[in-house]
Amino acid sequence: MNDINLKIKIGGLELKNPVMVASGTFGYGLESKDFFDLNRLGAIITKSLSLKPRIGNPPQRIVETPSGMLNAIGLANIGVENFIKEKLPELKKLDTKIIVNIAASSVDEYVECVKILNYEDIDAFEINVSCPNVKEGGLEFGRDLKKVGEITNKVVASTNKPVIIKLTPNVTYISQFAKVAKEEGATAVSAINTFVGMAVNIFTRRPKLSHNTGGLSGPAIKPLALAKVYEILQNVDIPVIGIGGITNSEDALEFLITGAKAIQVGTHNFVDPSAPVKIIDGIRDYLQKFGFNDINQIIGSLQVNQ
Amino acid sequence: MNDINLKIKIGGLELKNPVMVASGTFGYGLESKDFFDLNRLGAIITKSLSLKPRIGNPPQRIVETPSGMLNAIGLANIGVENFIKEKLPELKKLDTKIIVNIAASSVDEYVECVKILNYEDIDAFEINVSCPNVKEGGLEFGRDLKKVGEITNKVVASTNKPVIIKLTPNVTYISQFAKVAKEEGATAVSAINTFVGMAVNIFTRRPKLSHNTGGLSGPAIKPLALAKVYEILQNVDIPVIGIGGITNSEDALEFLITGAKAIQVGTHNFVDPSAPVKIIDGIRDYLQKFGFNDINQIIGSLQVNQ
Amino acid sequence: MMYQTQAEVIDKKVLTDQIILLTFRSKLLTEESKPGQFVNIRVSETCYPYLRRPFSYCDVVGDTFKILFTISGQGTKALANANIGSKFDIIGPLGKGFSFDENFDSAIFVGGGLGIAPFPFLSKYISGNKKIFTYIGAKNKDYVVTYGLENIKIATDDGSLGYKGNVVELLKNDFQKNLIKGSIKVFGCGPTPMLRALKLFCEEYNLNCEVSTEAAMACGFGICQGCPIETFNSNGYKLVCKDGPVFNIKDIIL
Amino acid sequence: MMYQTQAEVIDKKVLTDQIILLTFRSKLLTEESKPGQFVNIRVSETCYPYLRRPFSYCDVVGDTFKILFTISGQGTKALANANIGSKFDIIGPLGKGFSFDENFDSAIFVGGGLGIAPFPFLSKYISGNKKIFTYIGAKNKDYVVTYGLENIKIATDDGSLGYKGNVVELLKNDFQKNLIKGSIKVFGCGPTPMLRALKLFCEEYNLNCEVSTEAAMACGFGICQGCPIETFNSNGYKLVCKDGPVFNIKDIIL
Ligand SMILES: Cc1cc2nc3c(=O)[nH]c(=O)nc-3n(C[C@H](O)[C@H](O)[C@H](O)COP(=O)(O)OP(=O)(O)OC[C@H]3O[C@@H](n4cnc5c(N)ncnc54)[C@H](O)[C@@H]3O)c2cc1C
Ligand SMILES: Cc1cc2nc3c(=O)[nH]c(=O)nc-3n(C[C@H](O)[C@H](O)[C@H](O)COP(=O)(O)OP(=O)(O)OC[C@H]3O[C@@H](n4cnc5c(N)ncnc54)[C@H](O)[C@@H]3O)c2cc1C
Ligand SMILES: Cc1cc2nc3c(=O)[nH]c(=O)nc-3n(C[C@H](O)[C@H](O)[C@H](O)COP(=O)(O)O)c2cc1C
Ligand SMILES: Cc1cc2nc3c(=O)[nH]c(=O)nc-3n(C[C@H](O)[C@H](O)[C@H](O)COP(=O)(O)O)c2cc1C
Ligand code: FES
Ligand code: FES
Repeated sequence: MNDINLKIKIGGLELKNPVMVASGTFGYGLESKDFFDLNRLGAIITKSLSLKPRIGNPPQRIVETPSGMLNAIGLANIGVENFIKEKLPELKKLDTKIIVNIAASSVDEYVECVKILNYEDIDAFEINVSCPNVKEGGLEFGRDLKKVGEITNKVVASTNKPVIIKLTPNVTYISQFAKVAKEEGATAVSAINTFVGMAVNIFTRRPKLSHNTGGLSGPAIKPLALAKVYEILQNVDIPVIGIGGITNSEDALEFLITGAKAIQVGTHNFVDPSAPVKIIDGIRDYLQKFGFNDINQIIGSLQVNQ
Repeated sequence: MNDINLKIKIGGLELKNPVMVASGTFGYGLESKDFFDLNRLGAIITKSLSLKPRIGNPPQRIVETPSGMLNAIGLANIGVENFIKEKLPELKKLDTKIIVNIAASSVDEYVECVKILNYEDIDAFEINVSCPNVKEGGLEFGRDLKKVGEITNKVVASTNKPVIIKLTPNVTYISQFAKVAKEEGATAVSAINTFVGMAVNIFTRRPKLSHNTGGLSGPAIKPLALAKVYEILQNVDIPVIGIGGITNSEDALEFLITGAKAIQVGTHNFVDPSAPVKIIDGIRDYLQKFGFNDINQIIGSLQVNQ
Repeated sequence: MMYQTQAEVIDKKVLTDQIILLTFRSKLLTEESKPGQFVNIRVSETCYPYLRRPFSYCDVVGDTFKILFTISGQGTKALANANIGSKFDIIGPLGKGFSFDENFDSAIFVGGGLGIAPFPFLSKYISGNKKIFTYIGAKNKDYVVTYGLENIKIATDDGSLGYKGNVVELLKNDFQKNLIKGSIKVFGCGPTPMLRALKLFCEEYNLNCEVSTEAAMACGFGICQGCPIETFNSNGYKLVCKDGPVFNIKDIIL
Repeated sequence: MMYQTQAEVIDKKVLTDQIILLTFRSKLLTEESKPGQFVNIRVSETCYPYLRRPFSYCDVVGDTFKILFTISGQGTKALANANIGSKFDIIGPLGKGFSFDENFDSAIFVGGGLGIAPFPFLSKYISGNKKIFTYIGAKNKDYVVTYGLENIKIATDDGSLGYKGNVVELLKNDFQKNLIKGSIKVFGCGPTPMLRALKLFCEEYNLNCEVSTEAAMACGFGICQGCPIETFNSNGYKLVCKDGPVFNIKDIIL
């Protein structure tokens, strides 16, 4: 077992394995410590942080849908400063990579957040240009090639740490956004954030979410997320972190085989808090069973049909 | 019961109720006759027809996914001429509207198909500019505002029958496409066709579909489809036919309340062939229970949250 | 400490057509549990229904605990169909329970419908020399559950059992008649309209009151931010799953 | 005529750890059924698993029919967990069955694994004066099912039962020894590699052969175009669900 290598590299960022936990689905990183040894994770991505604390949207923020859920949390978060004071000291003690996810409503706000965090002991930034649940920034940025380019450019210019751009799937050609991110110096892209969705209460005849629309996540979107990752990899030479509906090692392997360097577990952390470690174990078992000794042998090994 | 009006109008097209069956999920219209009285349907939409017969994609064409399915049929169909000879005579005997769906790989091919069918006894055209599973035309058209405008313009110019443009959800802003369709004279838009998706066999390390990617349909996409319908109605004043993941009358009512004039049942015809009539009955029961006597009282009655 | 564990169904009682009392065995889920806390149950191994379903501890006896629920959708249907001996993946104990540092002579339980669920367990924590008064409200007599409760007064909307009207009115009537004496603490659980009425009542009589609240939940332990409740004393929202589900009725905006 | 109807599970037999024989009662689904046809079962009322699952008629007795299956995923798991008395929404009879207008003295059944499923029903249609020779292939002895069959020869990959090797080799050996005489018709069902070998074998000996094929299916009755099979004599594809699942082995490209 031990001679199977699970280490992967995303630019200069080396992870002990390709399994991360997705922003907004793992709190600030410590809440799940009762369920498994957090040191086993490839990386922890924090909830999106903004410059100032945000209270988020009023209830109702979540709705279950067939094999998925809609959320409109509205980026409720404690803000960068409180994060540094209250959460980071404990996080740093972990033997895993800490990636801080940043959300903002202006280009300057992204840069300011990054500058504040720059000298902290964190491993990379993930830049959320794709939250569908806030009025300013968020999805509007993520659907605008120029804005994504500008944000990437400015953020990359203001830090030496790896910068990962988290893309929205709510665009015609996601690969164009990955291309811009690459051109402006991003280390990698995360694909994908949630899909815009909606649910209506037929008795009150109102949208179920206070925000009217929300973001769809969970197993329902797995085939869509995989197609987005595939589209990027067919068109752009940049490391991709695959996200969307991953619940078990088979799901994770679909993304890795397609070419994602790493994956993130999102919504399934709510359903099975120990899923990330089960996935790590399942990937190792698969490699062993099929005679591989290095995860990198299967990453991108997909043979497409003619 | 009988004094509840279910009739709706889409431009000049009057349907006895708002429940249609979606293209490609009901064969050529007669195959389900063993399961229920086809005359009860609001309308039947045929499988997409092209000028010449198409054999479609090799197996495997379908894959089940969580609460949905991927298909890459590749527009297998008998062609317009055979349809007129072999299928239309029987279809005409039904007391329901017959809407012929057309797919093509060039603007001219659309027009030619429409011209051939123009003098037949059919009630409207639905123009498929959104099939993700063919190499030419299809999705490429549907993602290009100019092309959608051109196709709409030319098709509308070549017939007096109502023209419904069936839109793809695989675009950044679907409402822009609905706007163009309206400007070029379409009677209505159908929203939506399938979402591009993919599934990988982790043992053969090949895409499960021979076409590599396919279109996702079924309950999984219902929240996404509803958000697309909502986006169009927020931005464009055109009748919308709602499609995507509708399995029962509650689902149908979500679309109608949001503002769709009618709905189509797609994938669920495979799972429950009698679903369309159950939906019609369920809508009537709902109206009765809540004291409405006309379906048009609830269409578009959604109160959005602030 | 929270645990994610498999717990076995060891008993199932169908109280009325739609109301079920399920008993599970699990040392981990019972040892540290307190009244007002809840468990989050994975009702299906598949991805439909996908999210866990939260249920209050209704009662805890040794290493077994009970939940009381009504069949409202696919999740509760799956639970209702559970066979004795089957196992479920359950997380608990979750949330903050009722507080017990209070000085009171009489406890009043006010439960709307299945809102009585946390009270059987709670009553065991109210020491012997204190009095418990239980007020139950329900749509009609078929929805009245009295499992594990004593000294009960009932109100039904249609008058099919007990007082005809809502449960807070009934309580108020008794108060006006001065039936409950000494220092009092109220414990409430039920639908929002009932909690609103209860809040006004407690303000009027200046009573200390804790209520157990509900919200749509995804995780149940504070990682999704999905379950906000508006409060007076915080800047913004608290989380029902982590800061609650029990709150002082004064603090929350209903 | 096809029917969509509720059919009740009236018997369940666990043949081996993973192999189940379920019996349903339904007049509509049995009256017009023929060997080689299949039913399409809604295994769950929810939307996971979502699509129906197709199964061959394994046997029909009066108004009851049996299906024989192995647990391979969520769908067959749900069926395997069915209780006697529970009901499923089933569509049938579907597809074209085996043809019977042939002149032959001996029928040879060749089944790979669960591929024997249609043969018990088929054997009843082969009139008494004809001989039936049954050849069963399986991974190992735990996968050998002989329900409803007679005059059986077995091949297992690991030799744990019968001949060690594949079932078509075994059949060929017997042919070379001239064990089967007169005019012959072969009926096959099993995984694609077995059907390929069978095709070569039938070509070599110039034998008439019908096989039951499989494809991923969504509808099962010809409205989705999801189940193509490549054929020689048609321009393009035929549909397994409607034009098949039984084809003359000569006609299909495997
Ligand atoms: C902390 C907490 C403790 C609870 N304790 C109990 C209990 O002891 N007994 C009990 O019967 N129920 C309890 N509930 C409610 C219980 O979780 C829901 O009844 C259950 O999730 C319904 O699941 P379902 O799949 O059967 O129904 P669904 O199909 O999910 O829903 C059916 C109906 O219930 C509504 N609903 C779903 N979830 C909630 C929710 N969390 N709050 C309010 N409405 C909801 C839906 O909108 C829908 O109208 C509790 C909820 C919380 C948050
Ligand atoms: C006409 C027809 C008749 C059939 N008769 C029988 C029968 O009598 N007994 C029996 O055991 N099985 C039969 N099958 C196959 C049966 O339908 C599948 O075993 C079943 O659908 C698996 O469902 P599942 O949810 O348990 O597994 P899934 O999770 O759906 O699949 C498990 C595995 O089986 C594969 N698979 C799924 N569906 C098919 C399929 N249609 N063909 C081939 N592989 C598939 C999947 O790719 C996966 O690897 C028949 C299939 C057809 C088309
Ligand atoms: C409740 C919830 C909150 C989320 N919050 C954030 C967030 O703050 N920042 C972010 O970049 N993504 C956020 N996401 C998106 C996830 O990180 C992930 O991209 C998405 O859910 C798809 O993955 P999944 O299907 O595995 O959940 C959130 C998702 C959910 C469900
Ligand atoms: C197997 C299959 C075949 C389809 N073929 C067509 C087609 O030929 N033309 C078309 O316009 N849409 C086609 N569609 C799309 C459906 O009409 C519908 O827009 C889509 O499936 C979403 O609705 P649903 O979720 O209810 O299935 C097809 C869908 C499926 C599942
Ligand atoms: S339910 Fe996730 S934070 Fe409360
Ligand atoms: S399974 Fe739908 S056409 Fe065959």
